[in-house]
Amino acid sequence: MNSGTPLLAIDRLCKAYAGPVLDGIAFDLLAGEVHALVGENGAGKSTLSKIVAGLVQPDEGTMTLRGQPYAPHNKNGAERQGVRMVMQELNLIGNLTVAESVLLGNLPHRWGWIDWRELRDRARGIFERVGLTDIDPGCFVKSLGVGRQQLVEIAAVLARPCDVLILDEPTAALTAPEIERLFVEIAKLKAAGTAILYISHRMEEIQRISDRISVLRDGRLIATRPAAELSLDEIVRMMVGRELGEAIHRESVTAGPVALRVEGLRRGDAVRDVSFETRRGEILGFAGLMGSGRTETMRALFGADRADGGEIFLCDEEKPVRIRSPRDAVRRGIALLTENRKEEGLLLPLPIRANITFLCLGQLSRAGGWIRAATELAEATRWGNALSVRCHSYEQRVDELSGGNQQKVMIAKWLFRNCDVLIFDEPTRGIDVGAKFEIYQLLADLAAQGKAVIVVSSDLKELMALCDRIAVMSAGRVAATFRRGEWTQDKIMTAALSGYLNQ
Amino acid sequence: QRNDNSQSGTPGKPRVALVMKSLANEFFLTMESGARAHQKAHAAEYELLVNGIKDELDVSRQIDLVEQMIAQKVNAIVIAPADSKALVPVCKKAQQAGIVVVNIDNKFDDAVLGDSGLKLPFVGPDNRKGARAVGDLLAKKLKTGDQVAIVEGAPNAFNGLQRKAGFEDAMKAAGMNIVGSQSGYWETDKANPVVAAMLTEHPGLKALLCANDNMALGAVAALRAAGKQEQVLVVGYDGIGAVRQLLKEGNVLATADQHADQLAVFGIEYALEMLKTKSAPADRNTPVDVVSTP
Amino acid sequence: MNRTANSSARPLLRSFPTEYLGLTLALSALVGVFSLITDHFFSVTTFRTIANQIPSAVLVATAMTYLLVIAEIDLSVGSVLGFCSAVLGVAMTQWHWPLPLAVIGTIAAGLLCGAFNGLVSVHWRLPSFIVTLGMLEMARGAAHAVTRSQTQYIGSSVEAIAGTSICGLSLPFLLAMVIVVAAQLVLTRTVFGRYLVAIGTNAEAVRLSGIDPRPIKLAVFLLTGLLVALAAIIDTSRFQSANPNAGTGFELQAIAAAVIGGTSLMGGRGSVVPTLFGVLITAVLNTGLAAVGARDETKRLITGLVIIAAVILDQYRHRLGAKWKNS
Amino acid sequence: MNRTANSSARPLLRSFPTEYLGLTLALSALVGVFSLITDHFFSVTTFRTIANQIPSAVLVATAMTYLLVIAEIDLSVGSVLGFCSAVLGVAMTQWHWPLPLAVIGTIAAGLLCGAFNGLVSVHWRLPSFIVTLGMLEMARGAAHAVTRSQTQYIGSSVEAIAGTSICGLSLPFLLAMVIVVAAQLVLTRTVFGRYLVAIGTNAEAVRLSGIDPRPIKLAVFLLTGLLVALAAIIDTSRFQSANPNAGTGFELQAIAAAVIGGTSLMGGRGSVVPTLFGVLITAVLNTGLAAVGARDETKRLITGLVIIAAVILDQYRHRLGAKWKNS
Ligand SMILES: Nc1ncnc2c1ncn2[C@@H]1O[C@H](COP(=O)(O)OP(=O)(O)OP(=O)(O)O)[C@@H](O)[C@H]1O
Ligand SMILES: Nc1ncnc2c1ncn2[C@@H]1O[C@H](COP(=O)(O)OP(=O)(O)OP(=O)(O)O)[C@@H](O)[C@H]1O
Ligand SMILES: [Mg+2]
Ligand SMILES: [Mg+2]
Repeated sequence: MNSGTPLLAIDRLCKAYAGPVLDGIAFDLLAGEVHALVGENGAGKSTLSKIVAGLVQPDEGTMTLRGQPYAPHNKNGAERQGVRMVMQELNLIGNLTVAESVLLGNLPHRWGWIDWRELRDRARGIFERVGLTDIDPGCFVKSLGVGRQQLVEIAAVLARPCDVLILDEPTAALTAPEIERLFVEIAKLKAAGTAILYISHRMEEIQRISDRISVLRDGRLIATRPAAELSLDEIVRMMVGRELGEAIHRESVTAGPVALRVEGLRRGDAVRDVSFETRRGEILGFAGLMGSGRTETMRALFGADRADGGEIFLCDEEKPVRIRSPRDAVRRGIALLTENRKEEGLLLPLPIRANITFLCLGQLSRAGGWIRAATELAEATRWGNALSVRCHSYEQRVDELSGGNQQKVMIAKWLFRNCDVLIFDEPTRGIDVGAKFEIYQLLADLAAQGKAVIVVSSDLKELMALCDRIAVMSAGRVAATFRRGEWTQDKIMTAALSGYLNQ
Repeated sequence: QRNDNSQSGTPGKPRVALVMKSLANEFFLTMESGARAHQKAHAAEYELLVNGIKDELDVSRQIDLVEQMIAQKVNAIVIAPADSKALVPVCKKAQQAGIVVVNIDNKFDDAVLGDSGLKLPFVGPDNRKGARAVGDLLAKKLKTGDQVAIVEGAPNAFNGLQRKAGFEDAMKAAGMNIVGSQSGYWETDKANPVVAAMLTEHPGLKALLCANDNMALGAVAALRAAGKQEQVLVVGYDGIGAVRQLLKEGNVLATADQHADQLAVFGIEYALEMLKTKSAPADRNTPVDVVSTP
Repeated sequence: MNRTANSSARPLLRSFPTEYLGLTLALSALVGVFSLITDHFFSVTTFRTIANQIPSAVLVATAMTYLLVIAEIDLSVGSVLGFCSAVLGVAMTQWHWPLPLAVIGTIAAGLLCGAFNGLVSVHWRLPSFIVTLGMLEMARGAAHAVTRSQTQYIGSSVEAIAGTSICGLSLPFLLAMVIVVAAQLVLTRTVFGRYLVAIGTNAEAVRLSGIDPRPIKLAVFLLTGLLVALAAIIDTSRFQSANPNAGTGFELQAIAAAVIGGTSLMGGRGSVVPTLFGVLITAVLNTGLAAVGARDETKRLITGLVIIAAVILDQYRHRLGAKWKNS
Repeated sequence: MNRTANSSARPLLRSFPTEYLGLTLALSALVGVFSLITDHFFSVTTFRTIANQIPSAVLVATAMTYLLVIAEIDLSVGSVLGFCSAVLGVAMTQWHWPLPLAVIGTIAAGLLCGAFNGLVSVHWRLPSFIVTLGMLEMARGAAHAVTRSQTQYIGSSVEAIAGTSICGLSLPFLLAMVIVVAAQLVLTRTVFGRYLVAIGTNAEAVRLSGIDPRPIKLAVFLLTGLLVALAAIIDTSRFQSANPNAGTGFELQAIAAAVIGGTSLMGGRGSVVPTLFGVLITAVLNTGLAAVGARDETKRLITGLVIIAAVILDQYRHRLGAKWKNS
């Protein structure tokens, strides 16, 4: 399988922004292999792939594609030579229909007039390849959830032939069935001789599909090895440069009083009738398929969207609380870490400092609202360091951070606010293994402090490792709730599908 | 039955449309009030429809207004054109539609009238003469060779150009030295910085001739700020209420009163006369009086 | 699960009810009110007059809609109209060019201004708001410089353009209607149109799809120059004279018309036919208020209120539309 | 990994070099050019004159900067200024109110307009561009209604405000400077200022953080009303008369000043001291061109070019600033 000359060879590639990001990277991609690229957040994976895809120009170094020098000036240049990439961040166009957005680069047309039937058929064909049979090509992109948007974007890239395919964390917002479909697709491409550069923080995926693994650390290539030779521990050790405490340390579960009880929450089609409760000191997980309504439930509960009906009780109180806006929710001690950090979470052009301290500025200011600059920086540094945000300085703009580090900034911001009920929607989306465990530990500690923690995640393994209970959502309802010990992966998947079967 | 009851000469009261320029200007507002008062006094004789444009720059809107008046089938249009050329074609259209048109305030360009074969009676002041008279009065207070400057109206405004020409006539005749002439766009706050700059640039300036009174107010403010009220004389034009105070206080030397309240009335009377007798009365220059420090 | 199962095809017709109903109602309401208040408003002549007055406003508002869709703006349309008008006037009266040549010259002047706006804002990545604000001053200065601030009376030699009429509707009106329909079709049904919406929604994503937004933006600025030049020609022909102050304040009118028609100032959302309604609403309002002979301050108050009321209505229409779709 | 940990403190002073250098250079260049061309430009009188002319523009531009920072805009500032001026004039001359009462009335009028703009655009989530466009018409109509379109001559009874001077600098100038510095400090160093920047950057993220952006936006509109009213009082006092047409075109000047000073029209970026530079540049340009006695069209051409040149320069300054940081 791994024979012949490399399809793509990279030599002594360097790139620096404020500081060096890539430092003398040299590796190669073979035709028909899946080459995994792993590394901590901010190690330089995305930067490297962007260079290959022509989106970023390297400072030094050369690339050769099929034996020819290769130096694409832009994405088009790369694509013309058969190099395509699925980006880590979503880049869809909300006001277009899904079909238009997917085929934007080459809309079918006659003399400039769009051929609608052709467009719809082609889009259907593309979606069918990745198993997205239930997406209507005519609906607007902005009406889709993040997971679906990501699938649409993957589908758009897979649809066109290429020799080198880069997938930068394609599965971060996907649930198991979609991932399976994607892997089938990858296998097909591999058989056809495509070289695939696969980036992910989910180690089990890496081990399952990759032929070779390259490990990046602080912009340097630590090693490239056949996947079969490496154990998970070894990979992680190379990535992080130290041993990782594998198990999450949790105090023995002594679920406290009820912290939050939701009854009959409804909102449109996405949330039909959701009831659950969560106790202090407990971590409650929310599993479910994509579009099962987990995100919408949390948004309605948080007051981000107006609920159509339902009641919310706090701390055993008799009377339901009225939560009509996020402001009400936060004042009552509920926090929501949104799944879409770019649009709904961060103040991208502002410094890390301002993002972390944003919710607690009152605490950091003198009378009259004058911010104590030194205290602010100290606090931001404290919380940033607690989550080991990787940056040059806390004055750096958040949009210069790697995806995982942006996520950490978001978490830091909410931890600083110190709410009683913490809802995390995909908290580890795009976070590296090392940091993931740090975050798990953090969530466990929060629970131990007597907070109620809700985790929505598409990564079932993660939920099973972390939670005391798992509520499984299906078609806008809680289909089942399992305690630790009661659940198995099969049981959860059955519950997740149940709502769609009898529809 | 609604549309067609007012051909000229039919029994109903004749409807006269007064189309003004710039209702944002005190001068024209006085004109309008005069007309409305006249209509009230002669309510049995005619109906009055007053319309105007935002400011004098909005010529196309005034043309639209005339077209709308034609569509409204008014019997007569009394117009103070915002532009002495651009409104000729549309007025011709009005006349062709059987509407009596009287030109007030700002005279249509003779060449253009000739070119389009249109004959309209004009009732209004001679701005150039008026400005000349104000200038002459100023010249008496100055010495030959003194530096003077003109604050013009909006460029392109016909009456502004006329007033400027009148000022120049007077100053040249008296042998003054015109060191500057810039536009103050008819407004106090636009004229003020222009005057202030001219004052510093020409420290020896002895007089400012402003093409309207609002700009004179701006000029006076600039003089006050520069502490040159004693040195520099100011004259204005229009005779608005505000400037009468300044005349009393001696901050403005003179202004011209064009009897705005009478202007439109004359025009309306002409129109009514024409409707009755089908004759075309001759042009008539209305008086312009110089008002000066009592 | 598919809440929005509408096909994207034929958005021109498909969306008629929700898209145009509110505007039609608003327009009818205005016409109704004025017909009741005044005697002579509701007549063929009135509507013909309006039809003959709006073409230039329609063309400029169409261009503005395109610009707003790509999240740009042009504050210089009024000044450029004045400049183009000045060029046409001077070419005919002073340089004694024949009409076709003068028209070509005028269009060239419009394209030039459009190219300047487009090139500067695209190349230096400057907000077009400020670039065209500069152009607003410059083009007006140029108009005055070319005409030496004097209105150019051209006479009947340009009358042919606006004077020709078919069934009582002037050539410019018919031209404007054709352009509106074409612009709407291009926006909704062609590749170019879809690129415009895409650029207005997320220019970075468009760039990442391998499409360079810059030439497309430039094209829209050029188109604006062209349409503004046409508007200038129409108005000059209608007035038989060229006034260097022509078009003052046009920019805000055009923006208001587009926004009343539901075009977003943030880009990515807008269409041309509703903009036409926006122009009609303003025109009917102006004509009606003139027919009533309202005092100037009343006119302004009402105009302001109608602008705000129209966009509030538009909001409710959107929410209503969303509800209908969901149920 | 945190290699450096710059303190964020004192952004007012820290950023001086890159932030203000370009603007200072541009300003000096303008002053230099005019000093060379004309005889009397470079004199204390000129600068004192400019200093006494700009306060109202500075106040309005400061308000506009705040609005642009939160990604809103106010096109009605000029009209509201005219309205406030009218209220002051009529209160003094017709209703014979004492000065303090009239001033309070004027401020109330300003706040009222600000409240209208703020409430309508915040409550119905309408773009402030269009709401304030409506207000532009309405406030001007109101100004004419109040004064019956007549300039109100007030005389020396209002002189006290603008006439008082300390070391040759008028009270309004000193007030304006205090307000600029205060506004800059509030923007950069207070919680309120931080919220403004955050709202301009990503209002949705702010809302989801549990901070309601609406009262904050409303506060900025009210502040704008207040500052515009102050500007009206200052100008009225300076001219000793109230003209209902006062402030025409102020909105674009204020926006231009803010943008020349590097404030973004997209929200989230802007500061007040550079806006002051923007106002100064425009004022020096106007005074200089008037001193030269340039023809009107030349003035417009140059003004347009300078606006565009200033923002292009600002672009380069940013890129340069970014480079310096990195090296
Ligand atoms: N435009 C930029 N300006 C400045 N620094 C940047 C820029 N883009 C990336 N960086 C820096 O480069 C480093 C590597 O980023 P990159 O996105 O390649 O990381 P990554 O390995 O993909 O991380 P993740 O797993 O979190 O996606 C980060 O420290 C980031 O701060
Ligand atoms: N078939 C579908 N077509 C279009 N949109 C859908 C579909 N299914 C779900 N959605 C969208 O998904 C959202 C509801 O899912 P929500 O985002 O709450 O799910 P989730 O379980 O959090 O999944 P995700 O992994 O996508 O975040 C709604 O906003 C809805 O618009
Ligand atoms: Mg990455
Ligand atoms: Mg979700």
